[in-house]
Amino acid sequence: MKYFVEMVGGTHEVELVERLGELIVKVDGEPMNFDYHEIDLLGQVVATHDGQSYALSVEGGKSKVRVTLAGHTYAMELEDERERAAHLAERAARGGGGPIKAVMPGIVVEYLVEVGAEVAEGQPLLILEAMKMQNEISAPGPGILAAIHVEAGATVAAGDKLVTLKGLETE
Amino acid sequence: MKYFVEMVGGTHEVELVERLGELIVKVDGEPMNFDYHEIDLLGQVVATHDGQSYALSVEGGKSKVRVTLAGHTYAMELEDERERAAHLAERAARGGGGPIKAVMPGIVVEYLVEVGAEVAEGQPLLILEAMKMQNEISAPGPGILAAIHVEAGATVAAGDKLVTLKGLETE
Amino acid sequence: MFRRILIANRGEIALRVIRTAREMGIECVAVYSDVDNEALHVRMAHQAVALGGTTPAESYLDQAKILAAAKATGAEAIHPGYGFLSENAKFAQAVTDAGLAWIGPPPGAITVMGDKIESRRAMNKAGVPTVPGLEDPVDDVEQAIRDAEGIGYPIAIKAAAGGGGKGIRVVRKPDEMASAFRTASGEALSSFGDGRLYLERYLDHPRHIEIQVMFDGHGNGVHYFERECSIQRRHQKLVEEAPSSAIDEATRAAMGEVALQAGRAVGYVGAGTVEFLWEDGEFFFLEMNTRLQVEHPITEMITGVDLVREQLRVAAGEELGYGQDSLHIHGHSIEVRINAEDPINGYLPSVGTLHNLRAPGGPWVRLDTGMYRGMEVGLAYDPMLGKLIVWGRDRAQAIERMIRAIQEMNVGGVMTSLPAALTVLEHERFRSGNYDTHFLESLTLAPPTEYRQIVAAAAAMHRHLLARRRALEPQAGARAAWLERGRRVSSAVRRAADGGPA
Amino acid sequence: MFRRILIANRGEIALRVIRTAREMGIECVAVYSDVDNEALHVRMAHQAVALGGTTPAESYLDQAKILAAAKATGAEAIHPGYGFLSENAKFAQAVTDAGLAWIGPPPGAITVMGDKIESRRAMNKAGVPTVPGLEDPVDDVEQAIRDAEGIGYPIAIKAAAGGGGKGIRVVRKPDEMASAFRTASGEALSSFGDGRLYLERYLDHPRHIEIQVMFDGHGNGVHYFERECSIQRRHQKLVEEAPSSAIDEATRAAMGEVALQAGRAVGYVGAGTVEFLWEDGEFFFLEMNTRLQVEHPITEMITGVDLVREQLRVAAGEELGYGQDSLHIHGHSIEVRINAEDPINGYLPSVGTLHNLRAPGGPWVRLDTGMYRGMEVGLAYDPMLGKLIVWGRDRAQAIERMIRAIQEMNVGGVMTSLPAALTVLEHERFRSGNYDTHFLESLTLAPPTEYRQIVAAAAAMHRHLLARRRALEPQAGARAAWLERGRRVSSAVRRAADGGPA
Repeated sequence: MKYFVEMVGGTHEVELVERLGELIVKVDGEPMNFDYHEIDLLGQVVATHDGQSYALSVEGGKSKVRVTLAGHTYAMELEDERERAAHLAERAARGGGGPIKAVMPGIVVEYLVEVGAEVAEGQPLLILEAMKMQNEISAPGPGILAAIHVEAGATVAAGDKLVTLKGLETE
Repeated sequence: MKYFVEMVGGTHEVELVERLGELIVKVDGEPMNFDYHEIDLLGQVVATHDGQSYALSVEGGKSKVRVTLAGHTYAMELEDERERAAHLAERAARGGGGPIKAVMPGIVVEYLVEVGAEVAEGQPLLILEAMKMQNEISAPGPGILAAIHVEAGATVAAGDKLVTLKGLETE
Repeated sequence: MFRRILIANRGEIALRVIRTAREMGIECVAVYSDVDNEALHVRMAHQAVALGGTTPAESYLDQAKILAAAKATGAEAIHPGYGFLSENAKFAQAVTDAGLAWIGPPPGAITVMGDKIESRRAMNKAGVPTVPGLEDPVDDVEQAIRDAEGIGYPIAIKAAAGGGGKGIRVVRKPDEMASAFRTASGEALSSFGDGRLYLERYLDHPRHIEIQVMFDGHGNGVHYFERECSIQRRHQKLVEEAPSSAIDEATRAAMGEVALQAGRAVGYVGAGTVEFLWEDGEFFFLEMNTRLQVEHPITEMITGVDLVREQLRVAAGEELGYGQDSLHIHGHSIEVRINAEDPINGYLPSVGTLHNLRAPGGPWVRLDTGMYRGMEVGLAYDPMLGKLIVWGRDRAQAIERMIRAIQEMNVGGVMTSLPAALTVLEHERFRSGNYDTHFLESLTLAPPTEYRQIVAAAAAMHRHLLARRRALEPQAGARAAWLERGRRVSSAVRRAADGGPA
Repeated sequence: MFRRILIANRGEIALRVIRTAREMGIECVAVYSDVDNEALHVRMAHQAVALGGTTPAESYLDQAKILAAAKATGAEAIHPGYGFLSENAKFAQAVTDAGLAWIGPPPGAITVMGDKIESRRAMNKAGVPTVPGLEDPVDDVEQAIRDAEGIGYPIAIKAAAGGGGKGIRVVRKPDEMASAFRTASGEALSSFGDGRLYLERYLDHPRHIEIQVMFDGHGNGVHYFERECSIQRRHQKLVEEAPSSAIDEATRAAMGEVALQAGRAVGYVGAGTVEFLWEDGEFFFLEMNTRLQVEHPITEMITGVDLVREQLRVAAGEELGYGQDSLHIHGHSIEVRINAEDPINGYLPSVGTLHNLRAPGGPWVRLDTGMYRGMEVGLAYDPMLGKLIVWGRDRAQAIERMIRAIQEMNVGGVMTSLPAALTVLEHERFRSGNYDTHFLESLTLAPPTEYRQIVAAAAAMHRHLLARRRALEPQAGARAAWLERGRRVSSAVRRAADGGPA
């Protein structure tokens, strides 16, 4: 099975092949001498690689995994080949735009742009209050504000769609 | 359901009656205002009784339960009414004697008494080495050594029968 | 001494107070909101009173409920912790009026120090140096732009009722004033219910250095030296250390004396912190926090004094019983705050259920936290989950020890600020001791690249083993069904998941 | 300084060394037996080498395997911890012969101090006071009875090769000699492979007070004051404290000087402990432990000195760099050993799988342990699972803090010595400071009776909820089957039970 592991700074390809009951691990095409041993099924793991020992803390499910190693946490998104193909197709279909989701739970204080308006990359679209701080949510790229999904004053959960941006047809 | 809870110093009767979805707790015949709330299903519990709050650590299975409260551990044995009746019958059948079991794992170093010999209460029967200490195992009451179950030099686990003592017919 | 006290707070600070009180043989009454019914402060108190509700306003901020709980349980005093009602003069007064002891300063001192403008006035009068700025709030943007000319840019816009750095905006040029004024005013109104703002000179590379003070009710006061809290972002502190590497013995003594002067000017009793901005050898009064502070443990580690014990003793009417001469700095201490936030992702708040917790241990490592397996981290309360504290013979040893302790630790279920603290501690600039309050915001945060392939392989293995376990379980639907049924039968019966978060 | 060291030990002491080494930037190589493949010392080291085997003889005592591991990993030095090979002069010599540094004293010092009779001779020669007794081993019971007359009863029978109190028997009357001699001889032979015994005067109400010393390789030595370890049973220490409440400043200085004298007499280098018996103002040399000791943390807490760091510095050839004058006692520290044993049941060893672990926290609490969820506690290794250490400004505060810390803690899966320690700490006699080495054995241990009904109710509720959960689970047989199948598929796939031990 091949997985695409995305983290800040880039994506790695990890291939796991079971051969004679042993798992062969390849990362970015190179075989890796890697042993992964779960201690308690609650997230404590000891891994070894090239004779070095690593105490890992591993949390998450199928597609989102967090690994903490020596105090640093790597937040990763995993896709297998089928998922990756599906996601790529979806992104292509959306063009430059798409929904903008709340990355944290909070309250939409106000919108700074109206539906139909053209916005520049980085332009503040709305103010989301979370943890008693007001945060401006900006356009990830240029486009037209196609829809507002949540009323001002409403509470949103992380992952809720806030607005939809329509990409400028630059192609 | 009624449980007999045995611990060092005596036995308590705990009765749990479900009434309208609520559990009524009686201890030693008296109703007890007792709330028991499991935090994580891994043994952390908060209990309240008469307005006092108690952080409990609870471990064990059906018949052996250990509860730690403010640094002290209470090791308890639980029986329901059916189990109690069965155990009482078994004890009665055995008379004053019965098997003597290893309370800790170790090695039987030597026997100090031969089969058939009459022994007094407190008389050393054998030496069991555990944790690099030699421990004399003594007769819990007067009787006749009816059987030796383990050869000298053998390793035993906790709970293994070592010898069987036949009670003196004092009735 | 009190026989029983009520702690009107939650989380690590409630636990902190309970720990010392238990050591002193004082019974503790905890209060809790509905979401905190399993919290550690509830479990470790002798009694716990449900306040009901989930929001702070319905629970930890409800003065009537808290006073009623104190009466019902026979508590003789109330410790407010920090945050919530700790700097609420009206509540302090209500506690006293109810015949209970208030473990904090007199209401009058809270009132004066709680208002930026009033406190500036009082300090100027007492001869305590303050940052150049206005004593009166500004009415609108236009006035702000006019007044700023007289003070000189950069300008800090501050909420009159603010605290802990909340509601502060910096303006470097007149044309930034309008936008900053608007957001600051909005935040001040929504956070404190008071939109008044005032202006002051913004120091460009200041260090935040604060003095811990303690006064008894008999006219005695001491200070326990300084804490350096310059590692902060949006005025939220992340890493604190004591002593500061910026100041010498003479400055330390001078700042300590000024801090005592500040306290005396308002008739202070109890524990308090006088915050200063320090720049190029000069220091200015910033504000006084009229409560125990989050970062008090580093002072405890270098002085050996249990500050909560001193609070309780003073509130019970005891004399301090020692003078400044008996206090000495012993070694060096560092604290790191464990916030539920994602530093790599702009410090966005992070929510989830805590699991896979691993506490660091060994020599001179202290963990003050209310975290437990199964705890829900939401948005209702402060994102600070706890604090990691170390002591070392010198600053270098304390830094290395904290790095080691962070590397041993894990908090599963949420992202935390620990990686950001680790990056600070490993940075040459922090190690040199030459840093200011802008340092943290200037840092680029990213996990080390050398382990990318290892963690990627681990993530893939995790998914692989998870999929295999799931395949081996009984049909998922059936499993979910009996779990669901289990939940309905008894709310006490919770599930500890086999491999996922629990 | 070393770039990489190997730690030839396991459990909390391996972790203790790793922690300091990490703080010093030294890489650590762990070694482990088959049963320890998940142990914390394996996880926290930079490299881990499997020794194979399950018994100590096959693993941590196998000198050839350990030396091979050091060579293979490029380790420059070996730290033996305590126990295992730490006091094995031949191994120390073999390490040095292999061109590696031995983090411990020279083999000659180990040899002399490791033999009760030889060490007595050396100490008498050096003018160090010893307990009245014989310098030569006794051949048989008859000789023992004859010689005892000259020394005076009570008499202690000791194994010549013993240590840590193992193999010691006390005889109060001549007619007890035969039985005691036989069991002591048997134990000595089976434990140390050396059945030689010698006799010495047994002090009736002695206190066990020991001095921590450290010598560098340049002729400098200091002592870090005393530890009081009189709370012991069968010569196994349970509660230790520093400083001792029995001795004054002058005695402290005199004992320290004698301890340094003892070390100098054998050309000591590194960390060591000189144990004394103290009775009514007199003190006698008991033995010298030529290694780091279990209870070293309390000395660290009152002096601020990291003793492992000093060991590593001295072994790397560094000078101590400070003298006796720079060392001071700061406050009071107490340690409690967490042994897997059942104190109420005659301290029988307790075995099981650790779970439901709850660590204490907050101010001045230190936990040194190798415990982790899922760890198997068997009989192959020492029953000590870890140590709880506190510091307080004075003895009374340290006692209250330790009580509080023990009350916060839980170790599930085995019975531990913690309740016994708690009983000691709460006892008037211990609190008065006036106790001796017999105190612990004189104690009657039982949990408080006032909570009997509460824990009985809790036990019944536990069983009730357990039964209900089981009834709701899919048919037990089916569940067991897929779990079994899961185990066969991958050894890495372990089960965390839903409610039982895991």
